[in-house]
Amino acid sequence: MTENINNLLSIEVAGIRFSNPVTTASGTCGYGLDLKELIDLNKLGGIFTKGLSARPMRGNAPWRIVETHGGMLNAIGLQNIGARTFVDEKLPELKKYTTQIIPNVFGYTIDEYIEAIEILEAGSGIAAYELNISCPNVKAGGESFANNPRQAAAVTEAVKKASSRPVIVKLSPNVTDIAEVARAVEAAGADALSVINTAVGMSIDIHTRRPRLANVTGGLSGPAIKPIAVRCVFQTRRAVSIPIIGIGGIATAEDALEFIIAGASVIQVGTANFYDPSASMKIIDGLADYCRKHSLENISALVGTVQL
Amino acid sequence: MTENINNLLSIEVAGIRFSNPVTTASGTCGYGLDLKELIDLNKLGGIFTKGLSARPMRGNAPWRIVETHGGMLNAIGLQNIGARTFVDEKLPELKKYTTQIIPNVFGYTIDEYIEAIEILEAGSGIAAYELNISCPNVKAGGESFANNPRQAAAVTEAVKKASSRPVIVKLSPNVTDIAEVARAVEAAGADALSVINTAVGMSIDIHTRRPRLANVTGGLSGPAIKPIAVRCVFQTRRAVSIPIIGIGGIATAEDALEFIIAGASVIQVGTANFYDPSASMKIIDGLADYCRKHSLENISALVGTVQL
Amino acid sequence: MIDTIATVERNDLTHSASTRSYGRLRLRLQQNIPVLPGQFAMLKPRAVIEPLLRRAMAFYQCHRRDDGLSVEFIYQILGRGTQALARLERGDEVEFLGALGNTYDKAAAMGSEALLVAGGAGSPALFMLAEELLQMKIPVRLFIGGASRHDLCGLDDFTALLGAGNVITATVDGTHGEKGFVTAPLERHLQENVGKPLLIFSCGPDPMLHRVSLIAADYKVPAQLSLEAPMACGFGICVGCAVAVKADVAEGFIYKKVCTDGPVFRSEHLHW
Amino acid sequence: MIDTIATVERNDLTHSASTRSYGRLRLRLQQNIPVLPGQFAMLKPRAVIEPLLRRAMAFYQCHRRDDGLSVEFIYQILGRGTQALARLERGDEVEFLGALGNTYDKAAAMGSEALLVAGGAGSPALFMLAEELLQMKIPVRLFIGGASRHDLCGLDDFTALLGAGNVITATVDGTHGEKGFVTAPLERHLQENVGKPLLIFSCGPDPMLHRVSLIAADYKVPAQLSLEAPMACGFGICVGCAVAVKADVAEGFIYKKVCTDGPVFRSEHLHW
Ligand SMILES: Cc1cc2nc3c(=O)[nH]c(=O)nc-3n(C[C@H](O)[C@H](O)[C@H](O)COP(=O)(O)OP(=O)(O)OC[C@H]3O[C@@H](n4cnc5c(N)ncnc54)[C@H](O)[C@@H]3O)c2cc1C
Ligand SMILES: Cc1cc2nc3c(=O)[nH]c(=O)nc-3n(C[C@H](O)[C@H](O)[C@H](O)COP(=O)(O)OP(=O)(O)OC[C@H]3O[C@@H](n4cnc5c(N)ncnc54)[C@H](O)[C@@H]3O)c2cc1C
Ligand SMILES: Cc1cc2nc3c(=O)[nH]c(=O)nc-3n(C[C@H](O)[C@H](O)[C@H](O)COP(=O)(O)O)c2cc1C
Ligand SMILES: Cc1cc2nc3c(=O)[nH]c(=O)nc-3n(C[C@H](O)[C@H](O)[C@H](O)COP(=O)(O)O)c2cc1C
Ligand code: FES
Ligand code: FES
Repeated sequence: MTENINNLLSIEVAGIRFSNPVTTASGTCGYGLDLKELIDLNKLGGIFTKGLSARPMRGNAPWRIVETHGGMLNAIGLQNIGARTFVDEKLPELKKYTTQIIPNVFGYTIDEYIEAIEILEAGSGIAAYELNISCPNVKAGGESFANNPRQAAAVTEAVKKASSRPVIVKLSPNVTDIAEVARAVEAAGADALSVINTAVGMSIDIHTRRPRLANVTGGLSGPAIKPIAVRCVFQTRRAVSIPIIGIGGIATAEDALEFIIAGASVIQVGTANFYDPSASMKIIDGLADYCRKHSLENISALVGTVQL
Repeated sequence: MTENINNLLSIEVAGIRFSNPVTTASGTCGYGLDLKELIDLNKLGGIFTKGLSARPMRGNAPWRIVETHGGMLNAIGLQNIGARTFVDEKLPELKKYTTQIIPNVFGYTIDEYIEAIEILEAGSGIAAYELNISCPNVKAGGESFANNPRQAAAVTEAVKKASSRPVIVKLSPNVTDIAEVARAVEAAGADALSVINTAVGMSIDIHTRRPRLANVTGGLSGPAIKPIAVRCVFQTRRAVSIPIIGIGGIATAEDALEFIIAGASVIQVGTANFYDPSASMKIIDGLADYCRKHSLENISALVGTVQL
Repeated sequence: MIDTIATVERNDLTHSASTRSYGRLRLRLQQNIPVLPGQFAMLKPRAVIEPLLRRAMAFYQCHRRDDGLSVEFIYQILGRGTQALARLERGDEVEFLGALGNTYDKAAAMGSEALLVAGGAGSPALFMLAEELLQMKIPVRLFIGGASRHDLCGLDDFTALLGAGNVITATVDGTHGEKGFVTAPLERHLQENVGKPLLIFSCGPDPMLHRVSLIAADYKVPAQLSLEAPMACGFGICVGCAVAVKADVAEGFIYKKVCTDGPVFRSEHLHW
Repeated sequence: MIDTIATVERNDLTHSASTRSYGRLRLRLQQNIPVLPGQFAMLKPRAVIEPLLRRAMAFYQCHRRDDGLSVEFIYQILGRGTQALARLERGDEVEFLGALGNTYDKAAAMGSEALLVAGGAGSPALFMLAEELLQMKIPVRLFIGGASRHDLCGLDDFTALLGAGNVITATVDGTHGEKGFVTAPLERHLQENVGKPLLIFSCGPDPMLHRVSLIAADYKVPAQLSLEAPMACGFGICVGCAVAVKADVAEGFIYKKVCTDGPVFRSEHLHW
């Protein structure tokens, strides 16, 4: 059965062989291990870790999350244990699993990205890196790399030089023209794109008249943003030729199929892990059922097949 | 009682005196009259009509709408009866009501905007114009005016010259920096800003593998986009000094208050009119209750009072 | 048209793992509003936050009472909206907007035999029409089809009303009546009655309605079709429910609203 | 920790227009999982699409059965999540994730009098603790407060367990016990028992917990506080439930997770 599922769902992206297209999104599965009691990590296609920086980060003051209709706002502030501790303490156990491990990496300057990558290069059992150039929670004292094609290309190029592994660049929906950013990043050497990160949002407590998030604004995620994410995947698919990893409100196999048909080769489950920890497992089974029902030999035959 | 409500809620924006800050959003109340069987139009602060062009438009092929989690996508294609027919057939009955009538106007070229405005100038009983420079449904063969500060300013300036009435410019959330567009439009002479129009989204039927909307992409509206809209109002409030009209997922008085505290002087109820036609009436009563509870002499004291 | 809160009198489900499931919902209204055949209401359980939009449901039957009105609907349990309807229990509250839309032109059937053509969840929209046509002494024959016998909504009520002899059934799986589409027996009937005055009233899935319109045209029989479209509001303000209708313009058609200009349209007016 | 579907055995509501409303929910689990005092579960009615996130609820009582486990919760009906819980009926299914979080350090109470300080919907988190402290022969005194007598959650059960003499109540409106905050009688008790070995266990709204921590510090009495925080996951993966805890770093504190490092923290460790 699992054998069978692998034949149907196994897919290669940027030289990485995923047993299936279902992975967990950065920041929604910790460092991967926190989910091991609830799901079979070996059944998962891959794990994108919580964002890692060269040095540990404390994160934002509470409140960090607010639920909204169909989603949630978060302003965690990229709290993380740092790349070094990840390599020393988490990676050894993580790599015992057959799933693909992809650290999500960020920095406030290109040098900080390089620093983090260099630390991670020392670790083994890492399939690739995902660059968070778009996390809207970070008060970087300026626009994020993701909002400016030139900056996005610059960080991509620098990281590619420093990395022996494939580099996946994660795009932001908070831009006028995501296709332009995608093309710039592809030209800079990105091996794949993750689409999308959260949309910038805000919530105010009408009784205290204060923002519900200590950080004032936060990132909107969950089913509410799915139509925006599907549109971004569709637009990006038509703009570049490198593979796309689809993200945004995916909670069911139907959701995942929508992204794959729109142009995603792999998908990430994010917010759904919080309210339905086994969502990723159900999605894997659902994708296999769809392949059988439509007698597809492999899910890759479905990627980007949207009919206009 | 109504007397009392007016004292609490009456507010002036761009020289227009609204009996209360609650209005209905363009495209979600037809030409205003369709709601008269269900709500008291005289109790409404104002009505923003379906988008009007110089000449009638047929609109997009079906399907034009798709429900999503917490919202809906629409690609109506701006079907409308044309400015002339509006003035001749709708305005005479509309202006019998005490509510403020604000036609929403659009075009594919600056000249088309001017044409429509000139036709409307002939009509009486119009309080102001709202320019839809951001409707994401229109295949204008290029980026919409709203996505480019220079273009947004150009159409604003041209319409101001042609108009004897206040001009409200409606901004799009589909931009990297909404504050930049807001400043450009203010500099061009806009009397107020409407924030926000819909976010561009897409939905695919996984069985037919076709986009659910004949237009492929459409505009996302409803509670799902509320956090994005509140953020846009907050950012715009800090960027300009002209008044802001808040829009995006407002369905309850609590929602409306969130926008007012974020910086909106007036709010528009859109998608909620579809699934709760009396939402605007409930919101008016809810705002009055809030003013009494917090002993505010007038709602205007609440505008932009968010505490950071 | 009123926007009110109705109370559930009963909600009977015909669940089945293998076949499609249906629910029959009876609501109690305080107001005794007029309801015409072919009209519909927008419904949503009051406690439900999601999905947001109400669902359009054709009136199946109306029972007038001194102190109000009982209205019945038959719904196919498909997605989130009808799944929410399926969870309703006696006493629950339902947001009700209605009665919406136009009605059939019954007068046009005077002196003809009325042929009602129903497909799947479309048959409820024809029951009150059948009742009123009979009251007008107009002979009524029902052609009702579905995937299987479980999908012949309201078959028992129709049979009781019209008599078994006037109810022709067809199912794709052959579990009831003739095997295949209901348009087959319809076409045979038209062949056998060429020249006789006939009028078609039909409601069902788009492909069936299209087929009916083609057959009606072939045999020069007028047809009134009750259409469906995705609806956000149901009363004319969203312009989402467009249907192409022939018009004397360059393109040859304009878009009308299924909710207010319809749901009933004359077959010959539609631009397929 | 298990993620399973529990069945509603009963859900009793104490509704009232004037005061706050509460629900008492009993769920049946097939698995006989361990549950420690202070631990919580993440709950959501299975049929509910919106709100998305499960709600954290402290275990109030556990009843072991040969073929499973019955667990009880008391919830204040506040927003959309608890309103959805309030609609649950016997036999309905509930998404259940638990048992989550750490527990109180009961051993630390050996040889001391245990002072339980409960506020509003915080009291349920202290009931199983009271039971186990008594089993350990540790004297237990409960200080329970709320806005009105309706807000003294589980008062009857606590009184039956501890005896009326060991239950001190305080209400803001004076409808039960002393008028005012429960921290007043607590402080008097500490004054009257200076020098005696005491240990505080407390759960309630943040302002109350802060006040308790200050009083505890003044009288040099150790305190264990069960905290709340907005939670998306409840099991450590979202890092949304941060609480500042003193640490030997430049800023003097780091953020810990209420869901996995807590919900119980030692008062002296918290960085208010
Ligand atoms: C005037 C009118 C009268 C109607 N009367 C009845 C009735 O008497 N009984 C009944 O069961 N239904 C009736 N419907 C259909 C009903 O309103 C819903 O559209 C249908 O029940 C699907 O809703 P859902 O929530 O179950 O599914 P959704 O979750 O809304 O959708 C489930 C699937 O069905 C598709 N779908 C949704 N709406 C339509 C549509 N209008 N046409 C084709 N596909 C669609 C969606 O794309 C999706 O794939 C009527 C519709 C109209 C416009
Ligand atoms: C470990 C833990 C144990 C808990 N145990 C219980 C319990 O036994 N009984 C009980 O009734 N509740 C308990 N809660 C609180 C519960 O989880 C919900 O947060 C609360 O019921 C509000 O949910 P809601 O859906 O009713 O309101 P929502 O719709 O989520 O929110 C309603 C209002 O309450 C505010 N709010 C939401 N969550 C919190 C919070 N954590 N702190 C302060 N304000 C908040 C929101 O900002 C909003 O203004 C516990 C929470 C935690 C973290
Ligand atoms: C609580 C939380 C924390 C997140 N942290 C990160 C992060 O550290 N790095 C990153 O690139 N994306 C982060 N994201 C974004 C997600 O990876 C994902 O792109 C986004 O949530 C949209 O997917 P979803 O709707 O399925 O959650 C975070 C999202 C959430 C909800
Ligand atoms: C069906 C539909 C049609 C719309 N038509 C217009 C329009 O013609 N002109 C315009 O400026 N905005 C139009 N809008 C956008 C709304 O005015 C509003 O900005 C948007 O829907 C967000 O508000 P809401 O979430 O309350 O609906 C339309 C929205 C919907 C849902
Ligand atoms: S459904 Fe809204 S106009 Fe027809
Ligand atoms: S609630 Fe998610 S980490 Fe604590």
